[in-house]
Amino acid sequence: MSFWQDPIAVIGQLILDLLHSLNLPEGWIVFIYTLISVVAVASFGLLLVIFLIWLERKVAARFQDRVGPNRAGPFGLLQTFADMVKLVTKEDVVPEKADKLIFNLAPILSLIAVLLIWAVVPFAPGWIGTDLNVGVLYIAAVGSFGILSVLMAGWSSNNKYALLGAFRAVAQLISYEVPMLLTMMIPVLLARGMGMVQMVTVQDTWFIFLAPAAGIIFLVSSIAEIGRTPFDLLEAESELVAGYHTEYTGMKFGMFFAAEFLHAFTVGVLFAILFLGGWRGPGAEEIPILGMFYLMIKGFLGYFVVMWVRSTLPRIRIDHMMAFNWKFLTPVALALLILTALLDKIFAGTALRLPALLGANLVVLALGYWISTLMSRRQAKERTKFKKRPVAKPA
Amino acid sequence: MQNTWIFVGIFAAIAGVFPLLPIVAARFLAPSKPNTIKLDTYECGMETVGDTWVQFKVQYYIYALVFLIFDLEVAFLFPWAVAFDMLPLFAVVEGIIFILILGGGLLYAWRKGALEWS
Amino acid sequence: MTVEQGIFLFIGFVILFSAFMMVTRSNLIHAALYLVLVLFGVAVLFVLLDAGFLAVVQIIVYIGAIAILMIFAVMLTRGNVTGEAISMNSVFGWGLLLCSLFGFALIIMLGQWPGAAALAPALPANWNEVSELGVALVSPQGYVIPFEVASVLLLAALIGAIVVARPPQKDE
Amino acid sequence: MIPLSWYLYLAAGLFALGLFGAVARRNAVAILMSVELMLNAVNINLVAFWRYLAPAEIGGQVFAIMVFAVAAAEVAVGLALIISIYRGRKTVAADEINLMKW
Repeated sequence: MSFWQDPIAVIGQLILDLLHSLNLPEGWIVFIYTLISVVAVASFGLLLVIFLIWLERKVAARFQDRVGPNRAGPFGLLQTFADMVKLVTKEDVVPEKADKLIFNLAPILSLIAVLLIWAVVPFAPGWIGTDLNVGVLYIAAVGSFGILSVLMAGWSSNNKYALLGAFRAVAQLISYEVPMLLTMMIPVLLARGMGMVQMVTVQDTWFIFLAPAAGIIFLVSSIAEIGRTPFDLLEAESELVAGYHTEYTGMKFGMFFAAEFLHAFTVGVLFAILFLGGWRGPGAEEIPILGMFYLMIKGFLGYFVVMWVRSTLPRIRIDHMMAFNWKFLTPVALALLILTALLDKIFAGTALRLPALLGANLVVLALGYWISTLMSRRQAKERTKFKKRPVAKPA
Repeated sequence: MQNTWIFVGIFAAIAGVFPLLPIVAARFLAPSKPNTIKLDTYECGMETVGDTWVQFKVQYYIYALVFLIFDLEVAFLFPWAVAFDMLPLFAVVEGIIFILILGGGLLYAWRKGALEWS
Repeated sequence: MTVEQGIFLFIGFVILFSAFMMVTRSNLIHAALYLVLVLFGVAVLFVLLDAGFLAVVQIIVYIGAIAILMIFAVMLTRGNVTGEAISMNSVFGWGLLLCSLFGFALIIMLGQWPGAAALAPALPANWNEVSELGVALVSPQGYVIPFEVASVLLLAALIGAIVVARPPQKDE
Repeated sequence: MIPLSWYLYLAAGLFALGLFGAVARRNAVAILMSVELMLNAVNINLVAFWRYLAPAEIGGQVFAIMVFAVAAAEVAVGLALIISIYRGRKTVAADEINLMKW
């Protein structure tokens, strides 16, 4: 195996040989080796953020017919570094009435919650932090720390806007977690396993073909989970100042910011793993670095969709958002789960599995679309019913 | 199996250290000139009136409640989904009955109007 | 002392300390956050006990949902959140006596039980707890009745809690 | 290797602390939190017994999951009751809710 085909395996072997030559006890070797790989994965995630912020600004600029950052470095690539330097040298204000410990812990926790997801992301064959047998649920579990960090930030600020923003944010996050968890279960059901490696290796046909409706619902509820437009009610400036991180300044605000960007890309990567076959692609088994390339391409595809939606749609109202989740996404996700389970059991191992599942998904999608148009038409009708309002009298 | 979790433990520790570094760096690099007005609660220049605990609706609790129940459902159903190949058809149907019973709960909440953001 | 024992002792200390703080803090939000620490510690114990699935479910259900629910409830009953003047009731001395007696009795009884020194046997080869659990939950030889009853229990809890928690509606 | 007794001692301590909280706290929400502590102590015991005494049977883990379900139901209804009482009586102190005391 040459270096250019599988650099991680070559370097890993090199480090292991080096450690063995030092005659350390076995436990220490495992510990140091794990530590090095952890640092590698975590710093990959953090370095990615710097690139992502630049990318998002560039793409958003193109959507709005602007150029975006273009002064610092070639194509403005160094812009994010400049921003980082600025954030580090900004004064860090901790409000007097804040609960200091919780106030300082919250931004760290929010970044931990996102970073921890990368521990189970399979980058390429053999390139994975750790292949937990509960991988998919682990991702959901880590996400609940993110929710907790929002609540901690909002409460400890001791500010009305922050607290109100935090509560709205948590209501939104937990609501949209329901369809997300339900649609995460569908790939698990199709793969017969929760391990992330297994998830990728069984996808001879990408799950997006077996469960397109589930994929769409997953993406939509994930966009709500990261709080991007059109679901950015957590920081609706016109209503809540800046939501739960109103009181945060400098690098602590930067943590929330970085966590959001990394989360957005992580969602793209998770979508790629669960529905687009992860690192699968021509030649990826033999040359792992190609697999990494494919995964990143697919992840950026998902991320691009997130950015596209962000720059296209306006923010929706909070009651509409909740109704959309509980009265549309969740029932549809439940129906999909039931249909997938039944059809997959009946047609397991036969050639009809793909057409049956695909057909069922498309029917559910069509039905869902039809029902949603009916609902919106009914709402429009109710809106047009004229209600007599008191007319303002001149004083 | 524990060995697969060691990585997660170390990862959590490192993931805690990484965001700490820039915050600590900021402590040394950033200026610090606190004054009373700066440290006061941010409220568009106005002084805060009353308690911070304002305007809480039971609705928040209701959403969390429905979420809790569906969380439990997911916890019960994930093993069922993983063991899918080993289950006969009637066992799959049992799982579906489980989903339907809780779907009834969602329907009840819906009909009762408990899902409205009022 | 092995690494495993070290982790256990550390986590055990964290659990008991946070539990003590949770029981004694008068600020309920602090109490809830200490509760989160306890729950997290218990999840780590589950990992030490080779029950990774339970550990993950513990975090999803307890920290992700129940702790959030607790904090919401604290906020909704905002009567005395920040500084309850008295966090204990008038007979807490009796409670302390009772509970310390109870705890000591448990510990003494445990000390006399010979089976307590057991070490963990090896797990069966090719052990996959999640699929074992899945089979056990829905097979008639296993726990299918509790499984379905659990769903009815959750349904009842959902309906009951909605009815109780909502304020009386005008149109009913 | 950790002997079984360590887990049992820890669970006993946690249970006693939870019991103390449930008996002595004034705030009803805090009482429910203490009940959670006790349920968690029970769960530690269930899983520890499964791991040390009967690892071939999954029963212990199934029981633990059932405890999760019961805990969730208890918290959901309990907190709903507390919220409802608070709405009517503007207090959540357990010793002031004495409607049925004689």
